[in-house]
Amino acid sequence: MKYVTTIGEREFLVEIVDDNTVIVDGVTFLVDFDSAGSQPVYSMLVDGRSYEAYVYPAEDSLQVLLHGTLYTANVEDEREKRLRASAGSRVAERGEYYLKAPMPGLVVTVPVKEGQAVERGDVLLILESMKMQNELKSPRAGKVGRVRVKPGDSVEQRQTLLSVV
Amino acid sequence: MKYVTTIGEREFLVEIVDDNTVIVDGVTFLVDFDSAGSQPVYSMLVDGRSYEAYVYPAEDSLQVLLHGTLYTANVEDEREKRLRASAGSRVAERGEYYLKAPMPGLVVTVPVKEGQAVERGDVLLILESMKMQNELKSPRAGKVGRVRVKPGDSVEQRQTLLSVV
Amino acid sequence: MFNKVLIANRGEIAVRILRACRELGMQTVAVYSEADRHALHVRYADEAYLLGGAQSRDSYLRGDKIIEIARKCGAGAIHPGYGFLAERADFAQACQDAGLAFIGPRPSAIAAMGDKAVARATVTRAGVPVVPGTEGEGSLRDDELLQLAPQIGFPLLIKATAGGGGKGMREVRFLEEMPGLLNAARREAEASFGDGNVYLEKLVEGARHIEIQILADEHGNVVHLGERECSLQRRHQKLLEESPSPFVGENEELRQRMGEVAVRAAQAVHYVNAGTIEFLVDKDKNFYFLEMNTRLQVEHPVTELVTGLDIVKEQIRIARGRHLRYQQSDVRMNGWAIECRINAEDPYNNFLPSTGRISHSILPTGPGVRVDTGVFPGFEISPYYDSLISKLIVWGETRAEAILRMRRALEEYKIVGVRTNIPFHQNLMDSHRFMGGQFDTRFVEERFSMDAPEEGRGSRPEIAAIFATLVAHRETQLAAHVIRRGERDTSNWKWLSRWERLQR
Amino acid sequence: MFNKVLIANRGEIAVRILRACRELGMQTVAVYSEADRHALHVRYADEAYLLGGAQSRDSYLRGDKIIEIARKCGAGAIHPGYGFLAERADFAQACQDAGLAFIGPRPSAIAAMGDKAVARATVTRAGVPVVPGTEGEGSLRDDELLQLAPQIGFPLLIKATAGGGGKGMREVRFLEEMPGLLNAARREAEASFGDGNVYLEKLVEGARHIEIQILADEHGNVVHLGERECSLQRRHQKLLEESPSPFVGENEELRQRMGEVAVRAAQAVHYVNAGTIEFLVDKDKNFYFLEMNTRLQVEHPVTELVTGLDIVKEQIRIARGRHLRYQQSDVRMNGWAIECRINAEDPYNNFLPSTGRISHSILPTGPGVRVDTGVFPGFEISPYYDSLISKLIVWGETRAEAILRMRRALEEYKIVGVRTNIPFHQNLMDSHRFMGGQFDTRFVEERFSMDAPEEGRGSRPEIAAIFATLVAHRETQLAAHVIRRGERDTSNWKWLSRWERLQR
Repeated sequence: MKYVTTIGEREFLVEIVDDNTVIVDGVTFLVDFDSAGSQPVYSMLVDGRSYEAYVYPAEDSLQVLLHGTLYTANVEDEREKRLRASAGSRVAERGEYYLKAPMPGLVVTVPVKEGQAVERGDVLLILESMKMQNELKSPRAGKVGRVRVKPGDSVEQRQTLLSVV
Repeated sequence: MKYVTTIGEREFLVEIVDDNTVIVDGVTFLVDFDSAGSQPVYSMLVDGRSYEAYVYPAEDSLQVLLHGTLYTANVEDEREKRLRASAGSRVAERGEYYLKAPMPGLVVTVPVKEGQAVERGDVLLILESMKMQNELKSPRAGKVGRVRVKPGDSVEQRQTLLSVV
Repeated sequence: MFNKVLIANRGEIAVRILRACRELGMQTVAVYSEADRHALHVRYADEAYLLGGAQSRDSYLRGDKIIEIARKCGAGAIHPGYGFLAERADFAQACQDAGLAFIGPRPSAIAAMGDKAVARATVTRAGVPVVPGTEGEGSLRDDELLQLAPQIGFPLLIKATAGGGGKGMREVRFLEEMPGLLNAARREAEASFGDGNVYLEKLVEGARHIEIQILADEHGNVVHLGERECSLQRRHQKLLEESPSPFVGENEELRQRMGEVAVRAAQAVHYVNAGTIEFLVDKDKNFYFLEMNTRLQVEHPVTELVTGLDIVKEQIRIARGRHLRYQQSDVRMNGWAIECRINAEDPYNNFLPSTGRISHSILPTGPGVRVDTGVFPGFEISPYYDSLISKLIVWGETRAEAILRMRRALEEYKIVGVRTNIPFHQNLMDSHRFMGGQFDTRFVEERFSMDAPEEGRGSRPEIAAIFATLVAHRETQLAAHVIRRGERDTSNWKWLSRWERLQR
Repeated sequence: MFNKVLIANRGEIAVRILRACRELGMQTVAVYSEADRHALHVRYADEAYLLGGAQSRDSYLRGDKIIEIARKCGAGAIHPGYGFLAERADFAQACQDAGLAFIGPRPSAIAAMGDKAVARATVTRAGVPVVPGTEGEGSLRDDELLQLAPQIGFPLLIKATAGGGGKGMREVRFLEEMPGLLNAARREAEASFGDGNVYLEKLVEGARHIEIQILADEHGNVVHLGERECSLQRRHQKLLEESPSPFVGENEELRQRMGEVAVRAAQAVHYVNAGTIEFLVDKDKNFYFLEMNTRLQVEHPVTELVTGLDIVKEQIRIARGRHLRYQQSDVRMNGWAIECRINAEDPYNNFLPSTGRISHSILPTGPGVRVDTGVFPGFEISPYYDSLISKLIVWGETRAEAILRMRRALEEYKIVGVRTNIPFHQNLMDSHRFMGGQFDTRFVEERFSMDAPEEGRGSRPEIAAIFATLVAHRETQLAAHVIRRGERDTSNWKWLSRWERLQR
């Protein structure tokens, strides 16, 4: 099975030959890979070198936390990759972004209004949780869509707070 | 629900009134009882006193390991207890006893023969496991029944080794 | 003399105090909120009583209920820990009125030092230098503070009068943003301490935050236990502490001078029990009194590891009226200790708090490693309390050994179920500036990044790629397997075994 | 000079050595058997290589393979830990021949001390007193031993020439039982060490087992690090060790005299690296050389906690040719340390080993507590290796504080999945004789019982009854619930939710 795995600017062609053989960009590695007692912690021996990492599923990607460094990896199988390539360039950052509550808490302020233009990094909402005031920021530029909460609201984890169009 | 719980020579009449009320020998206790993260560890508050114990199921009884002391408890509901009482005295120590391997290992010696009379505490078999030679003793007097293993045999956990009639 | 102690707190510090009591042969009483029935402090105590709802104001801030419980169960003393009721003079007074020993200073000392403005005035009179700020009355109105601000000069800090630990603190760069920040600070202070009063203080730039631990008995003896370096902070929350301070280092004269000033500050309020005098130290090693924390500090273990003293046990001995067992000359610092605060927060996502059930954990153990924690696998990290999961503390013969030990301990530490700031500490341990002791209180926010590891750190994208691909491959294989069976409802494995039985 | 170390061991000691290497900035190489793929030493090492099958003879005893791996991966040194290859002169020699540093003594010293009979002869020549026994040639035949036995007198001990740790040891009360016991001892010695030779030794009754830790560099410097009390044993397996010994106590003169004799014994074989001289001490404080362990001991941490030294790091420094950093006068013992060996064995069932998967664990943490372990939740305790799960070690200012601390640590320690001897240690900590330091090597077997707790210990049968009844009640309710639904197949909860969906 062949995959194209992208981390940052780098693309790796990873072929999984069998349970103990992986070819990365033409170089063959002897691997021994297994969950280390409890997911998402995995242990892997690669040509004798011992690695341990957390591998978290994220939207459309996997986050690999290895020796204190976080890598965001996109794994596609080769066929998908070819299909996507023939369909044109990478998917643009489009569509509505829904800001969801990362934890239960109390809405303190919503410093933006519906229709307001925001930049990447602008504070969209302040949520109080664990005795801290937490700033939730916009991951990209856009316009604020519907705001579904107001100051004083208690919100559940994952509850949609507002959107950026 | 009323139970008669026996520990050693002592019998306790335990009535479970509701989730937080237990009456023991006529005295009412306020209890808060729950599994403490992982069975068989339980946490219990009794009139404000905090206790933690392992409660292991054993044959016909429960073993309660509390503050470094092991209590073997027999719990019967009142109806069972009455039935048993009318049927006569306590069940005698009768029937065949099957010696089972407490862990995987290698049979080193079987110092008894079929038909041989044994006393309580006599060594029936020596099993090597974890680099130790472990003596398995007879829990009661009797005659050795069928011996199912011989020196050199590898045995699995719980495998029947021999019996005492 | 008391033999039963009620611990009016939760989390790691409640467990820490419980252990000290138990090791002194004392009976222990825990109190808990509805969210904490399964917490370790409830499990480890001899007795435990429910206070009320999960919100602090319904439970751990209910001084009246706590005193009532102490009286009913026959506890002779209350240890407040840190936070919650620890620096409330009225609570200390109420304990005293109820005939209970309060394991901490007298109410008058808490009041004097607790109102930061009064504290500054008091220590100034004792000849201790202070940072310029709004002295005098602590409960100034917004309009008064706005008027005083330009005299102090910007940047300045809004700080909670009753506060500590960075709660209710805001940095102000210019006058226009001050009204909004005052509002936010007062709200946070109110929520954290039940007291919305704030004061202003000049922000000393390039400053280090260094504090001195003191112990004082009822008989007028005061000793200091050397300094702690606490400059590594984010949003005024301490993240890492060490003792000694690499900035003080071999400068024994500076250490003793700060220690003496700290002792003088404590004596100015007839201080009894354990306390901490916080200083700001500028580049020229001038130091200014910042505030006194009239309680046990989160970071007390680093001092314990270098002095060999058990500060909580000393607190209890002092509260029982004993004389200090040490004179200043008996206190010696040996080796180096570092503490990392392990918080349930995601360093890759703006340090947002992370809640959830800890499903699995491997603690670092072995020589020179201490962990103070109140959590365990199966415990739920709730949004009601602060995000401190545990304190990882190491000792080494030298600072270099302590750093190497901390690195291996951080690498060993596994927590599954919530995100933690362990990777932040790992990056910090690898930072050349940290290793060189070259940092001030702004370092973490202004000159440290999780995204750009310094050179020398092994970047391993190809290994990460293999991990990711193998995990994705496994999931694909598993999904394909299930879809082939044409069934997705109910648990896959359950269903498969059932399906297989039917085929027989 | 080496910078990469291969650790030829498993379990807690492999992890312990790995940590020391890592904290010295060295690369680490683990080796493992098929049963240990998920062991911590494999996970924590920089590199890990498979040796072979689960049986030690196919893996951890394969010196040839280990040396081959070391050469291939570029390791410059091998640390053998304890057990397995640690005291095999041929292995140490093979390392040397392969150009690898063996982190331990020279092969000649291992050989001299490893053959217990030669050892006794050697130290006797150096003026060190020994227990009467079969000196001279170590490889006597059964008939020779049977002939010598009456001259030594009964009771006597059969001991493995290559051995240690109670393996291959048998106590003989009279001549008639000796042939059978010789057989058993040889078999166990063969299985444990690959060497079935045994010797005889007079059994000193009422004796204490006290040992001296020494460190020796390649330049002729030898220091001792005080004593360890190891009298608490069962079937010649140490269960609890402490330092100092309550029997030596304040008797500094005895301590120094034993230390000097130990140094002399080490010098007699030109000893290099860490080693231990074991003594039997009788009631009149006469002491006799028992044997020298030419390796790191299981119980080394108690010495580390009282001296502040890291013995494994010192071993590595010595193997790198460094001079000892300490003279005898620099070594000071501070406070008291106790170690409990936590074994997977059931103290209520004849201490039978217990195997299984550790499903859950809560480690004791906090001040003064150290845990050395190689296991974690999810790890399988297999029947292939010894039953040591972890070492729980505490430090206290005094022995009393250490005991109180150990009590609270034992109570906190939760291990689910296998039975452990934690309750044994809890009973020991409550025993008046232990508290009073009144015990010899026979105490555990002859004068200690798990069934009859001493008075003063709170017996709580009514609380146990409530626990049992509530657990039984829960199970009854659950069973009744399921039967009422008329379904027992498949998982109850899965089934119930499915059933409920169908009713909608």
